[in-house]
Amino acid sequence: MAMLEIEGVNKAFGGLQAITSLDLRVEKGEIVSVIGPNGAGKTTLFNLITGVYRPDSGNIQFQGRSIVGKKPNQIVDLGVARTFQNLRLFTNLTVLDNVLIPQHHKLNSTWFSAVLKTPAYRRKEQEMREFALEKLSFFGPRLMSFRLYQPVYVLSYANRRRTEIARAMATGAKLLLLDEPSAGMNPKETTEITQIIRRMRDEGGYTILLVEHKMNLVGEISDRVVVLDYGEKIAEGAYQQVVNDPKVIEAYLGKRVDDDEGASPEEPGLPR
Amino acid sequence: MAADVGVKNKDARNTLLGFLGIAALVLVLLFVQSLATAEDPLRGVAKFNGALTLFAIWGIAAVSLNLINGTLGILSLGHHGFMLIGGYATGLLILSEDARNRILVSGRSTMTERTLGLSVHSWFESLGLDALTTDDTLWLRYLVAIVVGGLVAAFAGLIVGIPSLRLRGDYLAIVTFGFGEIIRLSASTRLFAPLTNGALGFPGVPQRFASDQLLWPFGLLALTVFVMAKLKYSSYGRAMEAIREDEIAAEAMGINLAYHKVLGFVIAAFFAGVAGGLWVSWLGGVRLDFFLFQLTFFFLVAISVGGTGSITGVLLGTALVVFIRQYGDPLEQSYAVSTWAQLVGVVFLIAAGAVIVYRSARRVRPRVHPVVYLLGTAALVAILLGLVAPSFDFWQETFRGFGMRAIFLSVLLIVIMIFRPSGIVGRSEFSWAWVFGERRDQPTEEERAQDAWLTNPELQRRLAGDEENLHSIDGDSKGES
Amino acid sequence: MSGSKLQSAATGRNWIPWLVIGAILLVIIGRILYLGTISERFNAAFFTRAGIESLKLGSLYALIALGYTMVYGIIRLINFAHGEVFMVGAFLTYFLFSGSPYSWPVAALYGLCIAYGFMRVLEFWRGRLTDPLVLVGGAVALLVSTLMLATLTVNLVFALIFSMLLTGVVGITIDRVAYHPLRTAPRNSLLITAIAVSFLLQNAGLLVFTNRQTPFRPDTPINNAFSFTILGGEVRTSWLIVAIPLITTVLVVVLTLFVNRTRLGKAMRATAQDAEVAQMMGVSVNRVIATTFLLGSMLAAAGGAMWGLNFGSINQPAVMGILPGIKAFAAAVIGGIGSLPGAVIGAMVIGFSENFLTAIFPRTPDFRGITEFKDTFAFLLLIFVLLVRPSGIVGEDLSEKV
Amino acid sequence: MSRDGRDKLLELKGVSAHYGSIRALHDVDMVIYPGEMVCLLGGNASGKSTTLKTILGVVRVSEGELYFRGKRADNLSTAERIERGMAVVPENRRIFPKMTVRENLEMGAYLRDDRDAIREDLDYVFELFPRLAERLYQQGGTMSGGEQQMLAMGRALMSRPQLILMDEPSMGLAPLFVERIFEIIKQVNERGISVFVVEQNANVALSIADRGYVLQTGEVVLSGPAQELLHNEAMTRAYLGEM
Repeated sequence: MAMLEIEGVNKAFGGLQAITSLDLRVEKGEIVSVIGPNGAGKTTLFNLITGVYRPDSGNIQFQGRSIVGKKPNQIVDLGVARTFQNLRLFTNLTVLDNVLIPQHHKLNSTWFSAVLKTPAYRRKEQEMREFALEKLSFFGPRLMSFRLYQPVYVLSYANRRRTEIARAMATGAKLLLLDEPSAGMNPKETTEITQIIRRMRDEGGYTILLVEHKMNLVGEISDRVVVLDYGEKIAEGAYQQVVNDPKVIEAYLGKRVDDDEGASPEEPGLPR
Repeated sequence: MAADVGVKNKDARNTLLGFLGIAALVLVLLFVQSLATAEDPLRGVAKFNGALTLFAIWGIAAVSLNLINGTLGILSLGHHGFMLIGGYATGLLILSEDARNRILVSGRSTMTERTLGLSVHSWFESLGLDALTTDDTLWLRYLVAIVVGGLVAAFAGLIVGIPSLRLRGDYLAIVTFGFGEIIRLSASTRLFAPLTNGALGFPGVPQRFASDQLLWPFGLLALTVFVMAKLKYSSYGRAMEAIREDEIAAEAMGINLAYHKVLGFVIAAFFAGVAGGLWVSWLGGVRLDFFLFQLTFFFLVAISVGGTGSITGVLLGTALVVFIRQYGDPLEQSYAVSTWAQLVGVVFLIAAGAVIVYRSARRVRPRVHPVVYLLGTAALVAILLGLVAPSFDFWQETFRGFGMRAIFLSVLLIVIMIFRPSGIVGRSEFSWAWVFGERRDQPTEEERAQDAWLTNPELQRRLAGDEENLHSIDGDSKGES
Repeated sequence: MSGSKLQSAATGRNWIPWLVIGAILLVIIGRILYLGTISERFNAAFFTRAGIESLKLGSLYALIALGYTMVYGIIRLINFAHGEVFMVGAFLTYFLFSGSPYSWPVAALYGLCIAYGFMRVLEFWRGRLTDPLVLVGGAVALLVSTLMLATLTVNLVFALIFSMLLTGVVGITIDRVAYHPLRTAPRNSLLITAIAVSFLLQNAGLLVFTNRQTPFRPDTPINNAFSFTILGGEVRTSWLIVAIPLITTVLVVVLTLFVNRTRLGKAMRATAQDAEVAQMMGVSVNRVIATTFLLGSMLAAAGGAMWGLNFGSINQPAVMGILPGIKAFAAAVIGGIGSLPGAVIGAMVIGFSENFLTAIFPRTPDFRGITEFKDTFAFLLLIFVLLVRPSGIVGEDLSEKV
Repeated sequence: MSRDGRDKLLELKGVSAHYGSIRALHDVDMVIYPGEMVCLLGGNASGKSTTLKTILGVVRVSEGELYFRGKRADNLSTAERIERGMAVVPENRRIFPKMTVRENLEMGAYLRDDRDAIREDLDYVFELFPRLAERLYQQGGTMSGGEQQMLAMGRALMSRPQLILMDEPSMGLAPLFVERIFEIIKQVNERGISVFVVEQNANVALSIADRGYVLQTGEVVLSGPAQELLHNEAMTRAYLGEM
């Protein structure tokens, strides 16, 4: 049973076909990257999986159960969590609060016992806190200690990205959808986040579906790469194989119009 | 371990300081009260007590509205409707049997309405509250009345909260406003007259619980603040704040939007109903024009001026609003036109001065905007003309400042919205730790060193390694061209 | 992107609203037929009269609703204070034709305020407040307005025109002072400010116009009786029944022409559709917004004056604007906010539901009628429309947004 | 290829721009000479659109200087820049969907008063895009993507600009149509109007442009004559975000 199984999903906005009969399987413990030029439908794909949009046709299964038509919060309950491309943190709340909030759906106390602070609630709150710290500790000491109590708006861009990933982990999800986890990070931070994503899989046991533009990150950690263009899957496979696919290069660079080059375009000669 | 003890000690200290602070506040208030008594034995003390009671009652309403507006981030404008429902319910339940009969089975109503009235009446009777009429037992009846009032209002809150699942922002604000007005307009119709006695309402709600003693209002205020504060700092409060910050992200983090929004409405409406019960008791009766939209406006001012989302801020804002309502009446009396002109002039001059100071502090150029010149000159002219007032007859005419208090509050709200949208206190609560400068969001020396190491640019460059790559490409292209 | 998308969006809606509307229409038709059988009183003349009275009321709401819809179209703000602008228009008209109760100094104080507002308006077209033309304009405005407030009595038509202009200035001033600094603020802040402005104007009205119900009966033939017969029944009304819808039609046509034909009107439409690109074409968005407030407030003033004519009096300033304002807002939403024809259609819906329904469900010995509830109809309709079809009757897709 | 002797039409000197606290452009130097066609390339989110918005004055220059026709322009409003001869074809076309083709074109000439000259320009636009003349009274929103692109270009031409800024004219269009659009861009350029194209479709853009700049994370990493860039290996790498 695959972790995530997408079969023949279509989605159109008005006349614009955003996703065209897409098939995608993600096995447990895999890191799969989705790449493609702007407007290829990557973020739409995430929105479809997390229930923000409902597919026009096709089926999306998570651990063998269809999640089509479920609300985003129900899908989180089942175990799928995401980050957002343009950071949707709770900006005026502290880092700790941001990582506590995703655990709220697992709370089984009523609001009344939360107000009265019953022992059961206190215990739960303590557990939530420990869980939050555990997830934040994936990023080393950066977000621990005093940063826990800082509101998100004072954090650096990279720290916000980290908080958002920790927040997604704190939902208790098994499948994480990371939308450009390294956007706005410098090379060093990118290297670090690459290692962290791998550790999330190895130590945390997460399955990861990833949208990314930085190719070296994709190349380093992906088990499989899926290339989208105009909502269609144009290639799938190992990184090296996909990146040297002429179709992929064309999708990124555009069609060659001057034919002096001959039929075979120059090999970009990608390292690694 | 040591740190734990430290935290416990600090907690104990803060609790102690909290009690001391409240005690000091009570002492100050008692002192002011004695001053008020000395100055004008009857009016002074009554007015002062009135201000305190009003603060407590409006405080309950404003703090509860703050749950929707501040914590949940939904602009709700129907709070006066919830207060109305709570007020009418409490009023009906506390009314003596005779007084109730006069309303419920009014001779002018039709057969169907009488039937409705009678059935409601028998329902009231079955509550057995009529037995509690002596001075010793009336408090119990009042308590039941207030709780029932709150519950009925909470039910209304449930109904009003449901549209919040589909609507957002300003549309939702209008719908809550619409609900508030529907409640108010319906209460005046003949259909509900058997319950409400039309727009006239009914007198005879005992005043002793709100007007004559401070225990009830302040007790209930303390309860409200307790519940709201505990709620705010619980997991539920965090979830609601998450909805305020970003609804889409909150839902993507597994929060059930519908449940939490409606929950917020229900809890807030309950306390609004309680405030309504106290309000009719303070006024000694129930009437439709006790529940105008301006009530909600006052709470809105209290919340926005004090600090949206901050309970202490809202209480501060309420104190300000109540102060202006109770002690702002000099603004509404008759003065000579010259006095008004001078008053306006002085306000303009102060404003102009403040603008100049602000602009020079911020180094905004030009420091004096032409508008300021114009207004300042006009103000000076007005003041000078006012000084020579006796020479002109028309300067002596009197002019009454109707509505000046409300004008003052609205201008204050506009100014706050423009210059400090989060209110005077802002989002955060008052806390002793903050007073003592113990800020957990500031690093200790050790942490600062660690942080510096982590963000060390030297280190970063060494780790990144392939930094030169970028330059070489740049260099290459330059070489080619 | 294509035409088919627009059509499918318009027709592919759910059927519940249509069912409800159909049911309501059926009830109304059934009721009319039923009434015809029970009493002589309910003849064609009765229904004609109810119909044209509703039309009249609807055109009053339309004038106010246009202001809401234009402002919402441009800056996405529910201008809560618009009902109060309407009140100001009514009172200004009244004082212009009936003679002012003000003495010179009070008139001068008000004149100062008006002149300042006028200068802020001129500032838009001249760029600087200290521009000589603006200063001269301010001085002239001060003189004229003081003179007018203290002495002048003019005939109704001029009173209407003057008050429309003055109210327009009030509208622009509100925008400049209260809304302009908040252009980039969160929408809730803007809405709270609008509520504060509304409250400010209510109480300023109290201060300026005195707190009482004011008779509004100018000496014009427009109030004279007018009657005609239809299917043997005589309908007796006044000439207002002709005048009010007529004036409304003229104003709406002029507004539509302005918006569709003039350069500034086109800039308004462009700004409503895509403010950023309009700016990239060289449109001064602030000027467009000011124009919007000017036009909306002028129409509201006309509505206020005619409101007074229609009811023979105007309510206390603190309450006059609230109900008509909020009903007109409901009308704008019902029609499809942002759309000019939508506002007119929505206003007619409100006018008919308020007047026609209460007329055909009159008080009878066993039934109290629904007159008492007529003020809640607008709210109920508003809530219904918002929940079922937030884009309104005309809808986003088909309407021409302004 | 040297143009040093000529006046510069547009010059960016060390320009930086910020969105809030996030820096979107970093120390960008760029020059456009009269009559030239320059393209700005770069991968996703590299700051291309921001550059364009900064030139147009929608985003403020936070550091550095911007010169247009020899005069300092970074303090001018958008309207003033347009009056001096800039025009824009925005990303995703963004025509006014509820206005007719004619009205859309008239909006392009919003700041102009000279009726006769406007009519001439209208004729020129119809000559370039006969399709628009056929659909003069159709609503903009009901046209196909390609037609909208034509309309957006026609709208920009209506202000009789010296410099047209284009943001991704090829986005969302069929390949055949992309070629058509670029042919027309070349025609426009041949009339002496400078064109500044922001593009993802590097090969098409470079094949007709005179010079190109490559942007990555807000910085210019490559620049040079178009033909050289077209064959530069480093560009391909930069483009795929391989850094």
